[in-house]
Amino acid sequence: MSAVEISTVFTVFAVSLGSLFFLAGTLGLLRLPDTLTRLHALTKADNLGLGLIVLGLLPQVSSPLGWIGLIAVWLLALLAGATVGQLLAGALRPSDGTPPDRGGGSA
Amino acid sequence: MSLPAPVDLGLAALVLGLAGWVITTSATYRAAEGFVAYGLVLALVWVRLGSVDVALTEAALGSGLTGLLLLRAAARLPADDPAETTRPGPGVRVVAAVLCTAVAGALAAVVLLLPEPAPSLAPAVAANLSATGVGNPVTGVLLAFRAVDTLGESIVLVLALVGLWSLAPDDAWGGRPGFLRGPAAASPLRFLAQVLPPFGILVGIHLLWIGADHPGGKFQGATVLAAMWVLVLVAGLRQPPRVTSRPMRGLAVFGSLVFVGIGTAGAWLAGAFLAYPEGLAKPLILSIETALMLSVAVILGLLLAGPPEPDDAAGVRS
Amino acid sequence: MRGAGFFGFWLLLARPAGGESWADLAVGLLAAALATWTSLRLLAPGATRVRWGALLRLIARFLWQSIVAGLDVARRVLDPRLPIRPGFLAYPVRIPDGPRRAAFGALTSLMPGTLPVGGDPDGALVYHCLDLDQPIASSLARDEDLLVAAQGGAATGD
Amino acid sequence: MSDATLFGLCGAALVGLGLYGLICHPGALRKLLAFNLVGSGVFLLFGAVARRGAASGFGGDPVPQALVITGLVVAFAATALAVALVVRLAQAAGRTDLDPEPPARSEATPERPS
Repeated sequence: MSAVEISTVFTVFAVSLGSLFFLAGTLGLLRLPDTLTRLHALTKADNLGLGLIVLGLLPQVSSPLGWIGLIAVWLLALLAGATVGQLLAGALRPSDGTPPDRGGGSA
Repeated sequence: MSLPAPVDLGLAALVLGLAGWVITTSATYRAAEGFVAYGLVLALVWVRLGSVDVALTEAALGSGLTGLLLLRAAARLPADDPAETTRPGPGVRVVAAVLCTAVAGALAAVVLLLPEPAPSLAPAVAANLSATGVGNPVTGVLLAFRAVDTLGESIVLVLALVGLWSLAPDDAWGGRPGFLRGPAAASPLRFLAQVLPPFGILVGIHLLWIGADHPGGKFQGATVLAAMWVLVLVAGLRQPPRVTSRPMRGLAVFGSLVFVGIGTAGAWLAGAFLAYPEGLAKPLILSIETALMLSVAVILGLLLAGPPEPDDAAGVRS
Repeated sequence: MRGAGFFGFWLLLARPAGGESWADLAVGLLAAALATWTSLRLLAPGATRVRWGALLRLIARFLWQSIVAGLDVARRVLDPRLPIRPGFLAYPVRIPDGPRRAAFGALTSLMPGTLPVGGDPDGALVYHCLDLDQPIASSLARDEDLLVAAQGGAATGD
Repeated sequence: MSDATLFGLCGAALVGLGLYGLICHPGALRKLLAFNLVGSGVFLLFGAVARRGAASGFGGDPVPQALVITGLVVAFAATALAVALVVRLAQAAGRTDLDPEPPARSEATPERPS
């Protein structure tokens, strides 16, 4: 296999894997019992999913500026995701600090 | 006749569905939330229609800033407002529905009966664009061929601000705008407001700078700048300026003044109001764009910040 | 230092193709200068020296933990029994309130199973956890140690 | 049917929907939301016309596009002014419907001197 083919296979693999994590995050949105736990699924799975997609796209970009650009997109998305996740979580926090006691399947 | 692409059909369905949600949902706050999502989908529609300039404006201004304005207003309305619960009777609603369907039907007929081939000013723009030295046809139209519209618009923004401020009660005059003041912001929001604005400034200036030749321009750039300012205000890192602040007022009218000044100079040097002397068109357009971006950003931010309130308002009202 | 970073970000946006005029460069420098000025006014630089070794270790841990976090969530969600035990945990954070604690919050919101929901009156950070059976506090303590070390100071100093 | 026609029809439907909301919602802020829908429907009609006018290598006729950008900015300014009016109305009267009959409750609401 030539270098081009290897990089293409790598891209397809990493991007598909990344999409799988987005899918897992969405599934978490549907299956998890309350908004706080759903936020976990979204922030974590999307971070890894987007990271993998960016990683997969790196070999397709030839210039170093392009690499840094892709990574900057990931970092800015992380900052946004982390901030919004915390803000939503803070807004949803029960006032007495007790855990929302429902749907906790035993591990 | 070809069928529209599935993605277009999906977008149209989504736009209509979200619009229906904005109209039918019971709580005003949720309707405003729906409006934000609606604006974002509409921006995608504009991309499909080949107008990236409009799409950027719609996403930033139509969805982002308008949505923020309506959400904050919805949150400030009294909770026991009778307007939230009363609805007109079924008779009124049926008549309204029939009437509105008729209007929509008439418009749809107009769309289907538009003349063929479509009249277009695109060839005229293409033929004359090189004279302006600008590569983006929309920027060319906004600042050269239809510059009077844009000048009028920049003045409308100033007038809207004057109108907004004139709504303040007498005891509030001289105070600071109050819409964006609130309880102490959460720590993650403060952090975002400390980290993000420099990047927003770069993006805003970039949008202005490339706007001459690519999609982008002063309105889009100004919206990004205004959004950054509003983020800093909402996070409580800075206070909005008093409405009597002279530097701020000067900045708000600066763009219109530069525009009028260059336009008047054109009447003298190039023979017509708002005409640009040969060869100088592009630098002049860029100067106007830069000055307008500053003023529009300030005005958008101040429009969002609302009318002034008395200095003790935040403490007394609770 | 920050100025160079912002000018770099400008170059990312502008994507120089080789045919730039001086005007392009001048606008970029001006924009970077404005951005730097704003940044310095909004976020005053503390008296910290970045320790590159510790920063690299922090980045490595962050990347690794991101993978762990994503896999962890995916595993739990795909498991038909949905093995979670959500709950709250107060973590007595040593970093003083301010941008650095916010950075710590942002960092840990991406770590496996933790999501900060705010502070409590004793100055601790309250976390919502996906699974209270995990060793959460010790993991947070490691994150905190690394962040403090990367910023070149003791946990209490500023 | 081209994409221009599809989104043109979509714009016509939006005008109808927004008009219905404008008539049927008593709350001033809801009327404002509905009015923004009417506005975006009209802009979409412009967009359809612009798309049909694609020529000379442009994706659309730039003149209607520029008009829409101008329109969006003016619409925002008008909305901001209207929102301030609504908030002021709520402060003064404690309600935001535009019913001309004076409500019984408003006697109890303290009126701010202005």
